Formats: sequence, structure tokens, C-alpha cells
Amino acid sequence: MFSRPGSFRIAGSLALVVSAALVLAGCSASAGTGEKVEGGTISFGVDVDPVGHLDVHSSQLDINAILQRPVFDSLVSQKADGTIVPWLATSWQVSDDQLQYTFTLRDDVTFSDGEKFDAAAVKANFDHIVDPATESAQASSLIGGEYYAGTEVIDPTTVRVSFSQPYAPFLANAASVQLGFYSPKVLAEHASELKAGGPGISVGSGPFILSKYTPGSELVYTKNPDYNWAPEGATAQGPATIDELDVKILPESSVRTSALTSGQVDVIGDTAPSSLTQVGDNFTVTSTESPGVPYSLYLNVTRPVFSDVTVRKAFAGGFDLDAAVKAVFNDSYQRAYSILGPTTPDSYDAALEKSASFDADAANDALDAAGWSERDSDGYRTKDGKRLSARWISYTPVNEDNANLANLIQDGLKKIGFEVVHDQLEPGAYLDAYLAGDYDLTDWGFLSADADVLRSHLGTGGYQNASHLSDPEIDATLASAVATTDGSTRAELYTKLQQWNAENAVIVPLYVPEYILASSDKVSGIEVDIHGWPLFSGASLTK
Amino acid sequence: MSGGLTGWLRGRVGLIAAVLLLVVVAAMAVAPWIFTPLDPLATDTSQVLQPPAWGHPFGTDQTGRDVFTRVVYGASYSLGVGVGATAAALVVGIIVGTLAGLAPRVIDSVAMRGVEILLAFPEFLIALFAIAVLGPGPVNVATAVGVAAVPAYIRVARAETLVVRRSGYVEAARGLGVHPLRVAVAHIVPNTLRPLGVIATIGIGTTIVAAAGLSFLGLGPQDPTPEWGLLLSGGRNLLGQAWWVAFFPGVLITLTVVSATVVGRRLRRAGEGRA
Amino acid sequence: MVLRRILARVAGMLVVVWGAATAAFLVLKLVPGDPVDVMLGVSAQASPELKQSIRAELGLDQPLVVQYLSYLSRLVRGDFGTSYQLRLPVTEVIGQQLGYTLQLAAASLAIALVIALVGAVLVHGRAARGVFSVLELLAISSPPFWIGLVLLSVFAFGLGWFPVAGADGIQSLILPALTIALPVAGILGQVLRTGLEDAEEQPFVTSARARGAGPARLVLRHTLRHAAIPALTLAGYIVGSLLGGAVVVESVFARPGLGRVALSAITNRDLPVVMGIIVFTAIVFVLVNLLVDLAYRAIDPRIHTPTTAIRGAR
Amino acid sequence: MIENREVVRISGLTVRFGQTVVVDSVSLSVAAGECLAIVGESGSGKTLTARALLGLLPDGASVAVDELVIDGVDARRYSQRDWRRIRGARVGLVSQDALVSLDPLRRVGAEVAEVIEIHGARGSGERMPRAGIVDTVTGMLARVAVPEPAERARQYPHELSGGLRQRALIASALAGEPGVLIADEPTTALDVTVQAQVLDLLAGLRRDGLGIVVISHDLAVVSGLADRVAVMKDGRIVEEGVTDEVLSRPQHPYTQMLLAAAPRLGDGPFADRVAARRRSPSIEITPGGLDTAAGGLLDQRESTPLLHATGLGRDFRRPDGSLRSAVDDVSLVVHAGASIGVVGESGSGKTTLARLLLAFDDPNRGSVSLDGVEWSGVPERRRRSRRGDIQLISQDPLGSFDPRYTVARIVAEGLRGDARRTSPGDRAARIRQLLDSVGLDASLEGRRPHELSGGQRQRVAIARALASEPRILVCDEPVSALDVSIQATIIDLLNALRRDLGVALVFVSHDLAVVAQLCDEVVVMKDGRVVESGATDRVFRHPEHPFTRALVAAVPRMP
Repeated sequence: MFSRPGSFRIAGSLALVVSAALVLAGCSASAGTGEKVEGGTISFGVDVDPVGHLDVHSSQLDINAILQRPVFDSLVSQKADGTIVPWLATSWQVSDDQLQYTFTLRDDVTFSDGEKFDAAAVKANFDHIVDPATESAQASSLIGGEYYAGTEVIDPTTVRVSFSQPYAPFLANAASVQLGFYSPKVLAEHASELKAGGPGISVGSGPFILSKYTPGSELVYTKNPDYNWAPEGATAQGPATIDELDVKILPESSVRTSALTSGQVDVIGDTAPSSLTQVGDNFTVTSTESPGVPYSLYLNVTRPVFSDVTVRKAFAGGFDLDAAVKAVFNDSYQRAYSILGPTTPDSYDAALEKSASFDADAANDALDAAGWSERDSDGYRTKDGKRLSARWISYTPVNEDNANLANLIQDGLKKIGFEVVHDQLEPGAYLDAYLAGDYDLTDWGFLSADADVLRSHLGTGGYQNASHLSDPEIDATLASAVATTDGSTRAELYTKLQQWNAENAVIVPLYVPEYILASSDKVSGIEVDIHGWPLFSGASLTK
Repeated sequence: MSGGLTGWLRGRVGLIAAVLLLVVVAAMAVAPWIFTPLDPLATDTSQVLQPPAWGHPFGTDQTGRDVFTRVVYGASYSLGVGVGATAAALVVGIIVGTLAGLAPRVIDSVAMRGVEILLAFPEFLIALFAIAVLGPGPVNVATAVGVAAVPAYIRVARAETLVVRRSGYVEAARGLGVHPLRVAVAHIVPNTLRPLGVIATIGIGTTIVAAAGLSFLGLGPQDPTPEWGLLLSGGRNLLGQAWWVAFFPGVLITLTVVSATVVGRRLRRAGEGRA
Repeated sequence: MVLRRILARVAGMLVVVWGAATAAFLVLKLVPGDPVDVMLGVSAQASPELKQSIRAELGLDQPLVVQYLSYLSRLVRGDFGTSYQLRLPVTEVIGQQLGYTLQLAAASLAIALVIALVGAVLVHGRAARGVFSVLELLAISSPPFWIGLVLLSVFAFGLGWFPVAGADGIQSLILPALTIALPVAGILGQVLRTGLEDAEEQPFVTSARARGAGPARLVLRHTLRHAAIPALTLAGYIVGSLLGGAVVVESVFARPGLGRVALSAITNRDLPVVMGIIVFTAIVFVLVNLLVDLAYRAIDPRIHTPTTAIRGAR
Repeated sequence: MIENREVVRISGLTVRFGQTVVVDSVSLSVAAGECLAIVGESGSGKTLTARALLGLLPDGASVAVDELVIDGVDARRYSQRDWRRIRGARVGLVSQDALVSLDPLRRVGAEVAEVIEIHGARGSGERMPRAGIVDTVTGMLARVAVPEPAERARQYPHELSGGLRQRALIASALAGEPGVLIADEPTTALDVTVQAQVLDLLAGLRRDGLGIVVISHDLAVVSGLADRVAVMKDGRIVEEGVTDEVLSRPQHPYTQMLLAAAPRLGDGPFADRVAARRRSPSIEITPGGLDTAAGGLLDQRESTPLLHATGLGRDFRRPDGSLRSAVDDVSLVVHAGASIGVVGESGSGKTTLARLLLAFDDPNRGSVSLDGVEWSGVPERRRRSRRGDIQLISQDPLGSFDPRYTVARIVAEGLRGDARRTSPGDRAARIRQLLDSVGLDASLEGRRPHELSGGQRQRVAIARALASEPRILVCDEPVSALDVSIQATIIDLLNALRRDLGVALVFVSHDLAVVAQLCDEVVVMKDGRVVESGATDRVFRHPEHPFTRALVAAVPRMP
């Protein structure tokens, strides 16, 4: 899924690709000082309504992952230290060739409609994910994409998932909400209504039950009083403390912030960095850097402008990114140096930090050297009468912060004589241009809890390979990384890739988005996962 | 019935102020460089969100651009859409409306049924639907608000045509054996033009507001285009810490529309006085 | 005779709705892009076969005429199709959100009427009327989203008197309703005042005054009714403002409602919803017009069909 | 007169708008059972004087008065609140057109009841029970001779005939039992026959002891009703006296002029009257010369008639779908130089007939020929070149001018054929000549219609009509919107045109006196049909049809 921090997270996008949502338990978000209260309602303001994309198996929306976590449980859960702990599966075995995963299931789990959770339910759900009619992009790639071979029921409490090639991220991916479980009855009877979702349709086995949904306005969850199957080692075992979770859709960031400060809601997500100054001392702010690919520019190396590495490097160093990020995000987001976010497990190369800096002179010299030495009447560089110009395509809506950043980049590059034409296209038009390769650069950030996300961004033919890179050595490195489960080996391979990009400037990382959660002192016990997304099962109100 | 402030606004002073403001806005649209030496797109990371001061009379925005300069340059877009779309709608409205007014009753009533269907929709919704068909974008916004305005002009043009056509002087001309074509050219069209011109003057204001509304909703031009509605929309999340980013474009829109309305009403009263 | 008139009236209403539905159908067929692509949210994994099957399922592979006829026949049965985006029947989508917008519209109308009546009837004296009419001019000329933002930042962000967003009870209704109401009140107030002033010039007012009628009686028993007639002609405009305003205001105040549905349907090219809203709007218009006509008749006993010349004259 | 109590006493009434004095030191008094008529032309201040008696002067008027006693109360220092107490209760107002003077949106009964609601029964201030009000209203309507008063009370003003409406208005003014009734042009909008009835009603009320002030532009109308007449001009009363005295021996030149200018029916030979007219001594008109023996207009002469209408019929559809014949089986012959009056009350089809003659409208039955050639029912393009031969002078000249045009351009539009194609200089000369011939100064050439006075407008309209050198002028109430003195000059002009240019006139009017002055022959219409026709003298002196007789009898005559 694409991720653009700020007031909008992306609705309706073009993603498939692997991404793992590791649940990093235990990041305590709020610690109220007051006494805990049983029951009550917590209201949570979010920016986007996942309307029409409520099916966890097919939705690509971050917001849906956040809003469905209370309802859907997964086979396993991942802790902060990266270890996978039992959840609905009590134990599992991986075959020696790493092609088969056999899970032993709890037998005391029921869905909120009374259906029993068993091996058949797992199979029904995984079959549903890969069924073409489901039109799944996200979940079907999390489950392994073309590597996934099938699921078989061994007995009611034993299920086996098979792959055609080793697929290291699977166990972590199995912890994601996208691989969560619907009641089989719902899959059988309401398959066509899953996307619309709502009470009686979005039915899982989680600590909360979706009890009311008003599109564009609110989602109400009531606690599941029978819940007794929290992940092993989770601080909150048993049913949730609060009676009700009330999610309000508040698209404007300023409105969300004011709703929080005025007490209209207790917690807000995706808080705009620019509005943090308005949040006073009585509120707890938790920022979590998003794992995956930071918000970056992808330079299309097949186009004349960017086929020359000198020009790419001059481009990357030709504008003052530090100042731009500071101006737009007010120190809330950090400038990115690598193509992986610092919180991406087993991969980040911290050595790259501070390695690149803005140097207009160097960029000018490099462009002169590359033959772009003449200037036209507008002050842009030319070579053989052709202007040094790049077409940047983005798809609408472009959130304000990114638009401001783009303006600063455009204006900065103008000063070294590099023209950037920023075309903001509707998704359909964008897709046409994107698939035709008719652009010099484009932009996005890609949220993922597994560094395997690079496979689609740099691998030959990868769907997110906006740079049109095709390098056998890179492909080989990516392939060995996905096949190994050893953390240090993976880190070594991904470090190599990060350094390669720093040298070649194929992707220009801009900043590391963060998920900013702000909550009032009235609430405590909200945990956040690896993405910074809130978990409400242990949350409570305080006096 | 008019006194105090109204008297002032309705009276000479108000009219002069309104005309003056329109002239200034028009000048901004045609020659923005007279008003400001700055570049509306020039960013400055050291001047982010500066409140209004000497160097930046309207303050600066999130990328350090001068809001005053952006407002000045925005005039060409907003006024361009206002005038362009209104003029186009007016021309279409006059042609269709006059023809319908002069056509045999059957054709007229068929045409009017169609217009009635279009009039069933609020102008703003027609513009929205037009955007749904055309897709977002600056030119499409102008087209959309133009299309939205057409039915009203058709209706007025037709109604005026019917009024003029049934007027004593058209009958008199007929009675003098003047050729119908000459009657249309010498009497009907000129006499329908005046009320239409008045409505169009006010319509420019309406159109500016509608176009700004579409931009505000993100259906018009994209950042960094300095369009007023977009400027306003860009400032909506900054209201808490930098009110000036949204405030000044809003004030300019309102003042421009007020001026167009004042001038339009003045023209209408002048027209009524003569009739 | 009466029956024939009613039938003709109903037929006329149906023609307008049919015309709107047809226009919506034709125009939206002109929308570039494959509706199936739009529907799938440009997911890359949908195979051509899948797209084809969806197309067949929606009848999009049929000739245009067949599509049109089945569209009409479904409309007649109250079936507006299924939203691409929300995956719900359009009628349900509209039905779900209608309440919010109706609330907003009703509140706006009420506020606008109160302000306009106060401004037109109760505000006396040159200075006060002058101030009021300048305010009206400002209200008419200000873009609704601008009014909304100002109200929002002053009364919600600044003073904290009202919630900043949502649709929780009467509190959250006031600012959005006021935003829509102000321009409407501006126009309505002007028309009412002009109507009152015109009526005051009429000879019957002199007659009434000559009977000893005081200002209150004059307004309540005589002139207000006359002023209501031109105000009624604004009904269409007002309903338009209420619906159009809802689009902007629901966005500014993060309220659910038809406006939001319309906007998101338009930005997402959710054609069935767009068509549904077009037809719905036409129905609203037709009903409003009917109500306005009935109101005219109730207010003005002089209304009758004008004498028409029969053939021979031209 | 039953008693001599004074119900109105006013002296030194002066009304100013800013610096302009519009009513200047007016003094008058009316006793109970007496009727005072204030007569004057528009702008004479007569209406303002009347309104001052009710404290109903428009905003911006400043009033100074030495004495102001209304029905026994001194109203000099009255506030609006004080005035409200006596309006309706002590003084009532009846204005010109009941269609607009009664609230069109309220039932007639409600309008009559209003006074009672405000002032209580008989102006006592006591609240009256609902049923009592209804009874009182019915009784009041009955008193002013409204038939079926209970039903009428439930109707709206537009559902009543003009006469009933006016009676209802009078009832509403009398419901509070005032001592004085101010009647401002109470019969102007009415047909003559109805006018006579309303005047009778007022006379009856006067006999019952009501003090009446009647305002009128028409001396003849008030001559039968008023005990005394006050003639106003430019805000002053120029002459006041007992009605008979003033009418028979006017002292003031203005009164003399008014009397001379007023068209009269059936008094003295035509030429004498004309000669007596001091304002246009140069115009001479020779009456007669045409054989207009009783029996009619139809084809008495050998020559081809200029305009010949036979069996004309024109139908309109009523709202309920049924047909109404506005004109039915009307035949008319107009010879060169003839002058034919078409008279009738409102709705009699006069105007429809005029439009048919002008071929502005085509008949459903019958036909019109112009100069022996088919005129009705032919395509417009065949008529176009001949249209200059027959021209219209309408009641509303302002409406017949393009508001953007100057006088010169308006007249120029009438030019046709060669006159149109001449050099600009010749054309300008021709326009000046035309303006001159209708008595307009060349300096008016550059004016626009709204800058002209009513009389000037009508002259421009005539000049434009003359520009096309017509042979027939169809005049549709051309003088009814004008003051008497202006009216007289226009009639003189039309007469002169007919004499000097030989233009035939078809003169449509409700005003028999005007027709008598101008036309040799007359056609009387009722409900779309011709009920009588013949030489004007014969028809008006010895009307044969009962309707004509009623019509002639109803025309107000001066003693």
C-alpha cells in the first residue's frame, strides 16, 4: 500500500506486492495517571472512511487495517523483538525445505456470530484470499503471491500452508490483519457484501464487534464479552476493558486536532505534523516512524534525462532537502537517507545517515560536466538546444504537505537550472502514464514491515519498479534475501542494496513518514503496533 | 429605504469603490507585475508562515511564498474563469434563448422543457456533474461553471425576448411593416441585451465563487497554481496557526464578488429607470 | 377538468425526471475510462477475463439502447444500481445519508427564514436597515466554504462553543446550517424586503392604513403575504443552495450526508451514485416546484391559467 | 342636507417636499350631508390635500396647517398613533381602483371586517365577537347595495365585477361609521354605466348625512354629486363655489379652460364647441359633408371602401377550456377621410376589433380587405409593404417606443419607401417637418421617450404614424390617459390631420364625449357584437338599442 503521511492516507491505489505488518507489541502509547475505569466509550478520530473497502482480504487501505484489527484475529502475533508468538495457532512447524508451514490451532475460539474457529475456517479464508473473484491485491501478495501453493485441512485443529518457493516473510505476514479470519458463515453467505462491510458482515473473532457503521461518519465497536484468546504474552488478556469504541471520520487534520483538544474525541490518528503545536500538554503524542520505503522520488532510468547517473546524483543533491523537510514538517518528520525506513526489521543501514547533503555547487559542476552547460532565456540548462527538464507525475489527491515539499523541490532545482514539470493526474490518467512509462519521475512512500518490499521496487519487472531498473545483480540479491529467514544474513543483503542506491541515486528518499497518534489524558493503555497503529483491547478510561 | 451604510454602499461612494476594486483586480489579472516584484512560485524555507509584515503584507505560506503575490497572480485565473465562463455562457444563452423566444411555440416549448430539466439542478451541482464527466482540472472548471450558468441565461434571454417581442414597440415596428429580421436586430436583441448584461455582471461574481468552490474541493487547478479557491483551501488546515494564508484570498473573493454585484445592481437600476 | 390538469401536471413532472435520467445516462456514457477499471479501483490483478465477466454482469457489453432501456426499467422499479465505490445499492446509499442532509437543509432553511424575516420585517430605521442590507450583500457574495471556515475558526476552534465536526445532535448542526443559511438569508431577506417595500407602495395599503391599521397589522395581514410571492419564486434557487451548499459544508464540517456522497462519487467516478443523485435531485426539484405551485395557489387566489389564443393568431 | 354640523374644517394647509410647495395654503370645509368636490389635473395637489385629511401624506412631506378638524376632533398635533385612532372610525377613504385598493390576496369580507377588528363595533373600540363581525360585514355590503352580500364577502376582489368591487371598497370605508368619506377618483376606473350607479350610491350616502370629499379630474363626473366645487391648480385652490355657479359662470381662467376643454355629449352644435376652444383657434374643422343617414355605415357609397371588414369573429379560450368570442360577426366599412368611432364598455371587444383591423391578429371568421385587396389571413410578408397605409395610435405611446431610441430615430422608423432611402439630410428635414406637423419643437429630436411628457409622447406616436403617410389611423383610446387640457389638444390635432391630410380615423374609446367630438359615425359594441351604428349625432341623440340608451344616459353631464 502506498503511504502518504499527512491528512490523507491513500484511498484507492495501485498496489499489490508484499508487505508485512509485524505487530510490535508493548509500545505503550498512553499512560494516564488517573485510576482505570471499567467500561465506557473511547472515541477515536481518523482521517479516512474505508467506505467500500472494508474487506480485509481485498482492501489496500492502511485505515482499513487499523479499523479492522479490533475485529479480526490472525494465526500468530509478532512481538517487538521480532519473535513470532502464538495467537490463534498455539504452535507451528516449518518443513526443512521451507515450503510447508503446519499450524496447530486453539480449539476454544469462536467467531462473534457463534461459528467455531477451526482448520476448515483457516482454509476457507486463505482460499478466499487467493480466489480471483476476491480481487485481492494486498492480502494475496502477503500470503506469498505466486509462491503460495495452497492450504489443506489435516484435522480440525491442524492446518498446513504450502509454497512453491521458500518465502521468508510468510510467518510475519500471517500476523497481519489482512490475513485475519472471517467467520466461514459470512464467507459463504455474504461474500459479495464484504467490501461494503458493516455489522453482521465484518464478523471476526476479535476483542471487538463492529456494531454500527454509518459511511462517511462513524464506526461503532462494542466489546466481545467472550473474548479470551489474546496473543501469548499480550498485556491485555481476556475481554476488552472499555464497552465501546467509537470511530469518527474527520478528514481535515485541523478538524481532527481541534476535535481532540476540545474533548470531542479522545484519540486521533494520522495527526498532521503541522498541527502538533496546537496540541497542548494535557495530551500524549506518540510518533512511530513507518517501516518500509520512505516517501521517495523514483527516477526513471530508461528516460534520457535520468539515464545518466551524474544527472541523477546532481538532481538528488541539487535541492536543500533538509531545509525543505524542516519547513514543511516542522521537525516532526525526519529526512530520509536510505530507501528503507529505520524501523524496518533486520535491514536498515544506519551508516547512510548524514552521508548525503545539499551542495548546489557540486550539482552545478556535475551538470556542466554532463554537458548541460548552456542556459536558455528562462534560466534553465540546455544541451544541444534541449532543455534540462523532467516530468514528475503524481496522482491526485496530493496531500498538502507533499505538495508543499514538491514546490520546494521544484523551486530549488530551478535555481540550478533544472526544470521539473509537476503533473498531478487523476488515478486513471496516472495509471495510464505510469504503465506506459511516460514520465521521468514519480513519488510515493510504501509502508511495509518487511524489507522484502524492495523486491517490487527494484527487481526487474516489479510492479512498484517505477525506476524501470533492470539489474541482474540486484535481482539476485533480492531473490536470496526473500529465501532466507536468518536475520543477519537478510540485513547484510539489504544493506548492500541500500548502499547501491545511495551510489546510483535511482530512488531519492525524502522523508520518513510517521504515524502520529495523539490521545487525551482521559485514556490509558493504548498500545501501538510496529506501524504506530493503535490497539484498543487494553485501553481504558481513567477517572 | 436606503440610508446610512446602504446609502453609502448603494450611493456614489460605494459604486466608485466597487468599480475601483474591479479595475484593480482586472489590472492584477492583466499585469500582476505592477503590484508585486515577487514570483508567486518562489519558495523560501527561511520565511515559512511569516505573519503579515512590511515585506509580506499578507504574510507567507508554508513554503515561504508571499501570499500577497500569490493573491495578485491568482486574480488572472479567478477573473479569467469568471469573465470567460460568464461570457461563453452568455453567448450560448443569448443565441439559444433568443431563438427559442422567436421560434414557433412547439420548438420553444420543447427547448424550454430541456432547459427546465437543466434548471432542475442547482448550478453548483451541474458544475460538479460536469466535472464528473470532464474530470478535474483548471480548464474543466471554467467549462463546468460555464455550462452550469447557461440554462439560467437561456431562460432569461428567452423571457426577455418574449417580453420585448410582445412589447408595444415591436408591435409598432411590425405595424410599420418593418421586416422581422430587422425587428430582431434593431429592437429585440438590443433590448434583451441590457438586462442580460446586468445579470451577467452579477453572474461573474457567482461564477468566481463557484469556480473557487470547485477548486476548494480539489477539483480545479492543482498546487502550486495561485488560484484563490485553492489558496483558501491550502490555508484551511493552517487556520489555527497562520490565519492569513486562508484569510486574504477569502477577503479578495468576497470583495470582488461584492463589487461585481454592486456594479450589476447599479446597472439594473439604471436600466429600470429608463424603461 | 381538474383531473385532467392534475394528470397533465403529473405527466410534466415525470417528463422532467425522465429527461434528467436520460441526460444523466447519456452524459455519463461519455465519461472517459472503463467503468470496470474505475470500479476495481485500478487494481492490477484483475485479469481481462474477470473484467469481462464483471462487464457482462453489469450489462455493459450490451448495446447502448439495451443498456438504456434496462436502466430505465430498473429506475421505474426503484433500482438505481449498485455503487462501485460503496458496494451498496444506490438507493441504500442515498437513503442512509438523506437524513443527515435533510436535517441540515431543514435547519438551514429555518435559520435563513428567521434571519430573513427578522431583517425584512423587524429591522426598522434607515441606519439599521442599511447595516442589515450591507450584511446581506456580504453574505450573498461570500463563498460558502469561506463562511464555513470563518465560522469554524471563530466559534469552534477559537471560542469552542460548538463541536468542530461530525453529526452529533443539535450542537453540531448549528454551524454547518448557519453556513448554508447565511447566503440564503441574504437573498431571501433582500427579496422579502423589496417585496414588502413594493407592497407598501400599493394602493390597498393606503386603504388599510385609512382604516386605522397599524404597522404590525399591515405587515402580518397584508404586505407579508404579498412579499412571500416573489420570495416563493426563489424556492428553486434556495433548494439549490441547500443541496449545493451541502456539498461544500459537509466537506468543511466533516458531516455525513448526500453532499459528501455526491462529492466522493464524483471524485471517484462512482457513476451509479452520480446518476442516482442526478435523478434524486430531479425528483426533489419536481416536488419542490409542485409545492411552490400549491403554495402560490394558497397565497394568491388570482392564479389561474392565462387565456391562450387558439389557432388563427400567431 | 340634514344638518349643518361641520365634519371637516381645514385652513392654511401647506405641504412641502423639501423646498417644493405642492399644496399651498388650502382651506376648505365640509358639513355633514354635504359633498365637496376637489377638481384639478394631475399634479394640482388635490390628492395630497385629500390624504392630509387622513394624516396619510407620503414620507418626506412636511405639513403646516392652521386648523385641522376632522369629525369634531382637532388633529393638528396628531401623531401617527393618534391618526390611527380616527382613521376608519371618523374618516374613511375610497380610492380609485378597487382591484388594487382592496388587498387582492384577501377576501372582500376580511377587508370590510378589518375596520371593525381595529375599531370595534361602530368605532366604539369594543371588541366584537366573530359572529357579530360577520353579520356587520354582511349588513355593510347590503347597505352599499351589493347583492348576495354573504356570498360576496367570501369572494376575492378579482372575482367581483368592477362596480361590486368599488361598492365593497366603499363598504370597507364605511364599516367604522365615519362622519367623513374621502373619495379619491372613486369612479375613474369604471365603465360609464357602472360609474353612474356608484355616483348614485355616493349621493345616497350624502343624503344620509355623510360628509363627502370627492376628488376628481373630471368636472362632469362630480357635477351631479357635489354641492360645492373647489378647483385646484399648482397646489392652490383657484376657485371655489356652489357647483352650479362654478360650472355656469367660471371666474378663473383656468376653470374656464377646463370647462372648455372637457368634451361633452350632446350640448350645442359641434362647430360651436370647437370654436369656443381658446387654445386652438387656428384649427378649423368642417363637420359633415358625408351622408350618414340612419341605418348605417354599410356600403352607402359607390367607391371602393378603404377598409372593409365583413363578419369578423375572433375566439379566445377561457381557462376552463371553453370558447369566448371576443368579437363576433362585426362588419365595418371605412371610406377615405371618414371618421368612425367604436364605443363600448371594457370587455366589449373594441380593442380586439382594432387589432383585427390592423391585422395584428387574424380573425377566426370573416375577413378584412384594405383598399379592396385582401388584408386579413394573408402571409405577413404580403402585408408588410402595405402596412404603412394603416397605422395605430395606442393608449400607451411610451410602451410603443423602443426605450433606447431618440425621438428622431423613432419617427424615422416610420419612414418607408423613397422617404427612407433619401440622403440623411433630407431625412432629417422630413423628420423635422413631421414633428412640426404634430406641433413638436425640433429641439425634442434628441430626447428619449422617458424624457417626454404624456402629451408629447402621443404627438411623437402620431408623427411616427404619419411618417409612413397612412390613409387610416386606428386610434385605441389615444387620449384616455391624458389630462383634459392635453386631451383636447390631441383631439384637435387628430381633427386637423383628418381635415388637412384626408386621413381616415377609426377611433376606439370608452368615452362617448370624445367620440362625439371627433367622429361622424359611431359603432356601439357590446359583448363582441355591434348593437347599433350610424351617424354620431343620430346615435347619441336618439339611441335605438337599449344598451346604447343606457350608455348615453349614464354619461355624466354638466348642468
